[in-house]
Amino acid sequence: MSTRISIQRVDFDLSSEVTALKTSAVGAIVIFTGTVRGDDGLSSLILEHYPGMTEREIARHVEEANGRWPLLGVTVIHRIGKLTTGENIVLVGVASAHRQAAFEAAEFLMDYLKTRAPFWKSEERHGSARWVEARGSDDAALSRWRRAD
Amino acid sequence: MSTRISIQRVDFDLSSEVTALKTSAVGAIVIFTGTVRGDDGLSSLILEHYPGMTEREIARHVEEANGRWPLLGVTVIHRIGKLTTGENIVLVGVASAHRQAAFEAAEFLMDYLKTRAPFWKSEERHGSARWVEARGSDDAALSRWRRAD
Amino acid sequence: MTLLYFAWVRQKLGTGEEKILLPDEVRTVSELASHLHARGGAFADVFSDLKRLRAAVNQEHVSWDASVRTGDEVAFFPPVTGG
Amino acid sequence: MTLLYFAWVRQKLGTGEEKILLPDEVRTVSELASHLHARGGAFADVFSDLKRLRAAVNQEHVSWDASVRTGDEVAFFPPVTGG
Repeated sequence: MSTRISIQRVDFDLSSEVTALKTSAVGAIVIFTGTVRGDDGLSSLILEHYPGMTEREIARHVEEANGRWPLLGVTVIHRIGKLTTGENIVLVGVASAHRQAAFEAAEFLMDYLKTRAPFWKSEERHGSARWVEARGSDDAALSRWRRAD
Repeated sequence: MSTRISIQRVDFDLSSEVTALKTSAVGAIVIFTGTVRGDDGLSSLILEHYPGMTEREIARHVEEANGRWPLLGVTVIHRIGKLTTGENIVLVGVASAHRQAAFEAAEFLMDYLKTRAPFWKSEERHGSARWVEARGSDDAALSRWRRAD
Repeated sequence: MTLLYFAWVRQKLGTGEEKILLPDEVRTVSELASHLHARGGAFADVFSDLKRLRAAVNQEHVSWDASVRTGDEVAFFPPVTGG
Repeated sequence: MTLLYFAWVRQKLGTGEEKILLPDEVRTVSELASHLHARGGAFADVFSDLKRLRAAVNQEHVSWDASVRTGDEVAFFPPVTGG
């Protein structure tokens, strides 16, 4: 399996990421992109991460996904810094021979990234910034993936 | 919700399809692309459809998805004709405010397209073509979405 | 009435579409299939075992006892395999 | 030893990183937190309630009774909110 993990300030190019995931055995590619939503009065986000730890933790979860589903390639790109409405935040791309593995692994990785990855978010609304607190509903999303063992 | 459905011979452009799905309320976009796998001795596929019925049936399933999940945009592009190894077959794109709706609706639509949509596939292996028969395992994938009522 | 054939049905019959006048005694899809079977040749072959076939009337999947009328578009095809 | 602070912890302390000499009596993360609390000012504020904080040693999430050694990288931060 090929893996690409990048934490970066700059935007990503969707087409080239998808092209990079295509190999001859790939039948299915699932791409998730998350963007800063403009509803709800939000004007921008500032995303902070723990350099080094974030990459290691993401790599560990990519490995876990690779152990659970037959994957051929995984790309995780997460942006940091100040991001305004409509901007891309995250791309997760998963390539597999079959669609179900690609869907499930992509959703597993997104659930991880949105809840447990070492990122902190500050939201700016109407000119004032506030650190976002951890949410219980996202933990529930993640707990779907917990193994019975 | 914006809907785009196209059955076409030509390839699609991923970037422009994703761009078209982005509106200000969109937080999550899930894109599935299916390609002709090159393993297993397959050299090409010929995809045939029922013009008119295919589009109507897909539109009906897009509407069903829109009733089950809060969607902001859906794109379904399915290619027909002769497709060789590595070529794109299908693109499903779903935009929503939240990731889980986008993931589930995209998987629902893919399960429908791969099992019940009025397409027929002829596979060419080692120079001889053969019509593919309907499979039971795909029906199982689709039955996940059946409502209890 | 328009008849449409897809996939191996189309290939065996050597045509994908034809216009016919609906005989008075044909009121259902299965009666239409019997009528086509009676043509003999490739039609007798294709319509000899309806379990291998599916039908649609006016672009809606139907069962064999569905009724057909003059002006309908009726399609015969193998079970769909999806894209 | 390197100490790292993130998010509002970093903001309140006015720094994201510092190097310190590990005092002999500090053997666990919670003892390190007490040591920092004793500095007073913003440190007293931030480290007054450990329930609001999480810690990592050498980039691994740890509990408060985890041991720390000279040369470790220890980070204090609020519960992660994800990306």
